[in-house]
Amino acid sequence: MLPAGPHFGYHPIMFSRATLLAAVGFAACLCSVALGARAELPPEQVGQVARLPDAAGNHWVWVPDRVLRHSILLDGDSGRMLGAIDSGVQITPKPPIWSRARNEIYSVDTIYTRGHRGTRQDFAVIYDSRTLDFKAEIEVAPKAADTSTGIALVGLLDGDRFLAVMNHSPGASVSIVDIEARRATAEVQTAGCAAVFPAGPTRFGMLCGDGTAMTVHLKNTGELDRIARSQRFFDVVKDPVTEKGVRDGATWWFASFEGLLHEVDFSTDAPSPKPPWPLFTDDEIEDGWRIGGAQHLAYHRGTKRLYSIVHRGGPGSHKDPGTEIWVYDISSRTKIDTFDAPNLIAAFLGPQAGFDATGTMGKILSFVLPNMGVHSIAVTQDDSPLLFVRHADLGAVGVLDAMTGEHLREIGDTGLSGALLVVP
Amino acid sequence: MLPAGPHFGYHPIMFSRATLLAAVGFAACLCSVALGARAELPPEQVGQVARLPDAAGNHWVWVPDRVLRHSILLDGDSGRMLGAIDSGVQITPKPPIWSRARNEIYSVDTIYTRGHRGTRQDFAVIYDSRTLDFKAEIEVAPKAADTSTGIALVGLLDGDRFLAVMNHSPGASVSIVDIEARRATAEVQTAGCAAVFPAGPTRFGMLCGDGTAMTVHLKNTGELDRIARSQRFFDVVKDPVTEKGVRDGATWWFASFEGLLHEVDFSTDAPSPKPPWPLFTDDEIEDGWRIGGAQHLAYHRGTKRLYSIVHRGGPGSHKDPGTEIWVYDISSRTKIDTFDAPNLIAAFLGPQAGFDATGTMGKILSFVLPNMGVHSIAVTQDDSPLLFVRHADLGAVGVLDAMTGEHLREIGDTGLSGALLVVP
Amino acid sequence: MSRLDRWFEGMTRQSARRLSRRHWLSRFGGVLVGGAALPLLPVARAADENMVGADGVRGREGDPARCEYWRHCAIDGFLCSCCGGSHLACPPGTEMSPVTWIGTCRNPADGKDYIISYNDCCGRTFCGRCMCNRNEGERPLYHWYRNNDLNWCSGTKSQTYSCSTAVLVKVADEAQPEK
Amino acid sequence: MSRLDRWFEGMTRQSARRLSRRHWLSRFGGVLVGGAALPLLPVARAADENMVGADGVRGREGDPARCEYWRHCAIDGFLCSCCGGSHLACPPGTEMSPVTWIGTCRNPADGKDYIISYNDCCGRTFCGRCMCNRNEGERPLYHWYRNNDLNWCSGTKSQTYSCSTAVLVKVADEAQPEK
Repeated sequence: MLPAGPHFGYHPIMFSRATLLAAVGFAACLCSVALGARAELPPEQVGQVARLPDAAGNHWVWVPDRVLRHSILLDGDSGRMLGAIDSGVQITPKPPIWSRARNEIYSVDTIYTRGHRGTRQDFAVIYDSRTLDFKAEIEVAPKAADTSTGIALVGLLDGDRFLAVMNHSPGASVSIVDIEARRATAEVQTAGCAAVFPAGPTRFGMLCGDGTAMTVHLKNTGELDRIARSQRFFDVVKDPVTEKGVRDGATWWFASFEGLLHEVDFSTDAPSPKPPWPLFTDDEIEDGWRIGGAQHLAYHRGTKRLYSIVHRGGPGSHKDPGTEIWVYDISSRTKIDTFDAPNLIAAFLGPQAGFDATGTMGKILSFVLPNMGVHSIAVTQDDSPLLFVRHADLGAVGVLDAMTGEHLREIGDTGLSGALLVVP
Repeated sequence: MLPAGPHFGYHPIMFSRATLLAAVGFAACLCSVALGARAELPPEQVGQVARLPDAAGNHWVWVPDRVLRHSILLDGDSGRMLGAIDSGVQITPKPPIWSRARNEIYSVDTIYTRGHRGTRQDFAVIYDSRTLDFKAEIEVAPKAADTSTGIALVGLLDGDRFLAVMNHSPGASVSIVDIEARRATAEVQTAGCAAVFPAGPTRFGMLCGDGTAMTVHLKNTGELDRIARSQRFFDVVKDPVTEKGVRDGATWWFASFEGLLHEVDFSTDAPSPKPPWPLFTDDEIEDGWRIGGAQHLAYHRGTKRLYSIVHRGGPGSHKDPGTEIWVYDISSRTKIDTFDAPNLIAAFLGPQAGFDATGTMGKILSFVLPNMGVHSIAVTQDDSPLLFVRHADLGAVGVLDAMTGEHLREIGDTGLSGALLVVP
Repeated sequence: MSRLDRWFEGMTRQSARRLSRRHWLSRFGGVLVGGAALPLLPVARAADENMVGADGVRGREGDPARCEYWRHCAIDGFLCSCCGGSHLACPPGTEMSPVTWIGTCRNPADGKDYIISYNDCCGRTFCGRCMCNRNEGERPLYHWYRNNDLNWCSGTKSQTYSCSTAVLVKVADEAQPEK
Repeated sequence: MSRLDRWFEGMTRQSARRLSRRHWLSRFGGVLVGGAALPLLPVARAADENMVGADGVRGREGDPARCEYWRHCAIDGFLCSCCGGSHLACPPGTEMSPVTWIGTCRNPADGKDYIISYNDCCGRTFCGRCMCNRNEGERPLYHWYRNNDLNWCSGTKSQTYSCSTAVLVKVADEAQPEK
């Protein structure tokens, strides 16, 4: 691969607006000179390949796509696509995981030796995070779980050494991969429990079908140390918690179908659940407000803000998208704000129908067409955080100011289908 | 695989309307009895898999999809999908080829050993045409040509023994595969020529960049016998012929950008082109009528009818879809009919937007939304032929009476993107 | 507002309601399943003409090729009835998964609750037609046999997912326990 | 007819015209390239504000992330400018094909005709953004170097197609010979 050339303006390294403006200015003056001189445009170099900055941006987000079978990386500030990581053959790509410590990206892929035929093989694939070039692959047990959301199936434990991969074949287990040693170190039997919730360098949590949580403790070698169960803290039949949790250190929060927020501390030997508190008042429940969506919760550590997609519906509507995002202060356990989800239809139709989604036609459509709401949200962790929103069936991503809820922009033409949004 | 059970109505073997009606009647009476007796519905058998009839139907058509990476098989009479053949990783799937003699289906696939990564391998894959099960694979040179149409890249020669596969790497050649012996027998160098036009058991034609045509003659072993060139008969720069030809025996017809129909006889040693005749009158040319689309020609052997998608446009519009299909009698070289292409927007939007495309909303949309036309057509070869039409970007297929042009039905929900329509 | 406005808005409103119930890949699926193709089929006509369809149920709730089919109360996937199979049989060339998730759905014809097994058909890529997602009594990942997010192509030669069936197992001892 | 009708119809008419010029995969591409994202970019703003963009060309014809960019007169594919690259550089993790097809396009700023080389970027699957197809002087398969249907990922490690660039080779000796 050739290094990126000196070309201005479109070079991913130079995606800051300032630089782009400079670039345009530069181009402009260059040309006026050129025109003045009536000189020909000079021949250009073939073979340039763009690079990413050495450090991941604060406002970047991965957008996995089930049909295109890749995850694209977007810059929430410029609205530009920065690159993509391909996935294998599965219902939903497992989102790429970024290791700042190693400048690597990890993607767990399922492939078949003949494309859609042949022998199944699963790999933890390692890419260079600055060039997005393939670096290495680690074969794992060919039974990585595959779901229509791709949520909580793979977790990189703190320290960026151990990768935990949920298996379903249909028995449940978790494969442990040592990224340093480039090998799988263990397969932990986790009958009755599911999902991976990282909680330290050698531990992760799971949720279980009997209404308990479980902590899997690893040795420093990546082998299983021990497993510890919590007491039963939710009713799987009457009011289950979703596996779409949010994290702060060793603490995870899970919301129940009926709107109770459960806090689970995984810092101790066994998970210790705290008493849940309601996300809805009796009146709000009366009005039919419920949680719902795919990735329906997001959490900003710096401000301890919880974002929750809500809609009005009944039992069985727990996967419906919501047109409102309610904001809670976790410390005071109070609702502090209500954000409106943007209407993404114009941003979705614009690029297809050939009109500028931010122009008149876009405004008309957003007014005429009802807001379909969003299935998923994700928030950046910096001091001026962005809230990304997505409807699983619309190829567009909304960008909000996570502090004010202001609609900053919609990014169109972002693919075909998918529920996840992942901040690197 | 378990054999298909006795279940009525949905069994692909029983896709005739009569049988379906019978089935419904049967179901209905069964139930009234059941209801009368208030009996429970009986447990049902798990593991059934449908089969196709032993012989391919006269009104079936393959619809390849670039994004879903497969070709679906539709029944033009019932509008039902009968099954699918997956493809590999490429821009456009090469359409499956049906061998009635062998009850086999052949698909030339490009795969990578790691999904989107790894080593490229190309295969001629063999499926059983009654079960659609994988039967065998024949490895071919890993350089099969890949285009955005998939037209004329693979040809099964008469007798169903030799498969010719166009290569582009970027040098041009053709791989010959012996289906009987299950092996590749030759790679023919065809510098300057492209596409595969079967013209006999051991011969196929090609079109060349110098305005000539070429015949490749094979030995009975599948090795190259000789190559023979025609004289120059078209101007590649001024008025090239498209490679989207139609066939009757050893004769192929090709239309030029400016609307001349060239007939080439491949039955002799070297191709012998006949003097071309115009598809448009001077007035029609004056009005801007041109050929255009992807698979813009179709031919019905029994009636010697040529179908041609036309539109009004200028130079560079040779890939634009057309809203009219002009019908010609090849023997008398006269235009005998004009068909209107159906407006496929309602059939495309209906399944997505949740309304019945044949109902009021569909009629309204078809009225309100302009007809985007069609890129591709294909005609069945029986005595009551159907004409299938498709717009490359609309997931819907139109079905017309090929004799009258009557719009019989639109089949919706047929995928995402693709230009080909192939009658088995 | 002109009639066209109302038509258009009505269409989109309806569409939005439908869409909001749709799930992954429904971009090229459709809740009123089968779209333009089905009305040509006797079974669909049965629905339109309010005739009695499969299981003795009237209208769309009796049509295995529609999302509203009573057995689909907890399904998530492409309906095999639109893919070359049926609600009981996989399309040619695929293999039915022996393990699966279940739902408890009420048959409006006899008022009884039945256990429905949504066995996936595996070994081909996405059928891509008649996407349908309903979640009555559906449960999160850890409650495996009630979860419809999972790719249930397990115990099959290949785990690629093509479409889903709706096989009747038996009468349920109780109504859908999960709300 | 109400204003909304006219807007709506205008939109769809326009859309149809656009669509009719679109090619494979444009279902999720778009002729006014980049859609909602671009207007936020200085270059796109340049276009909107009719400022001078790349190559000293005003408006959309000067914007390498739009299908109307003057160099795109014979392109067919996803614009790398919308995929993490530019009209001169491939996106990260891909490889530029050394062989390709060419077009002869006129630069409206200097009125000169230039040979444009549409090198494909290879090794990743479809970018899926900013689909653009124009066929000025495009020729059938047998006229290789003028054909934009071909997957030109040749001589690269992998032949999977991701997006296309538009590199200026040199001034053309003559105007587009192919009409």
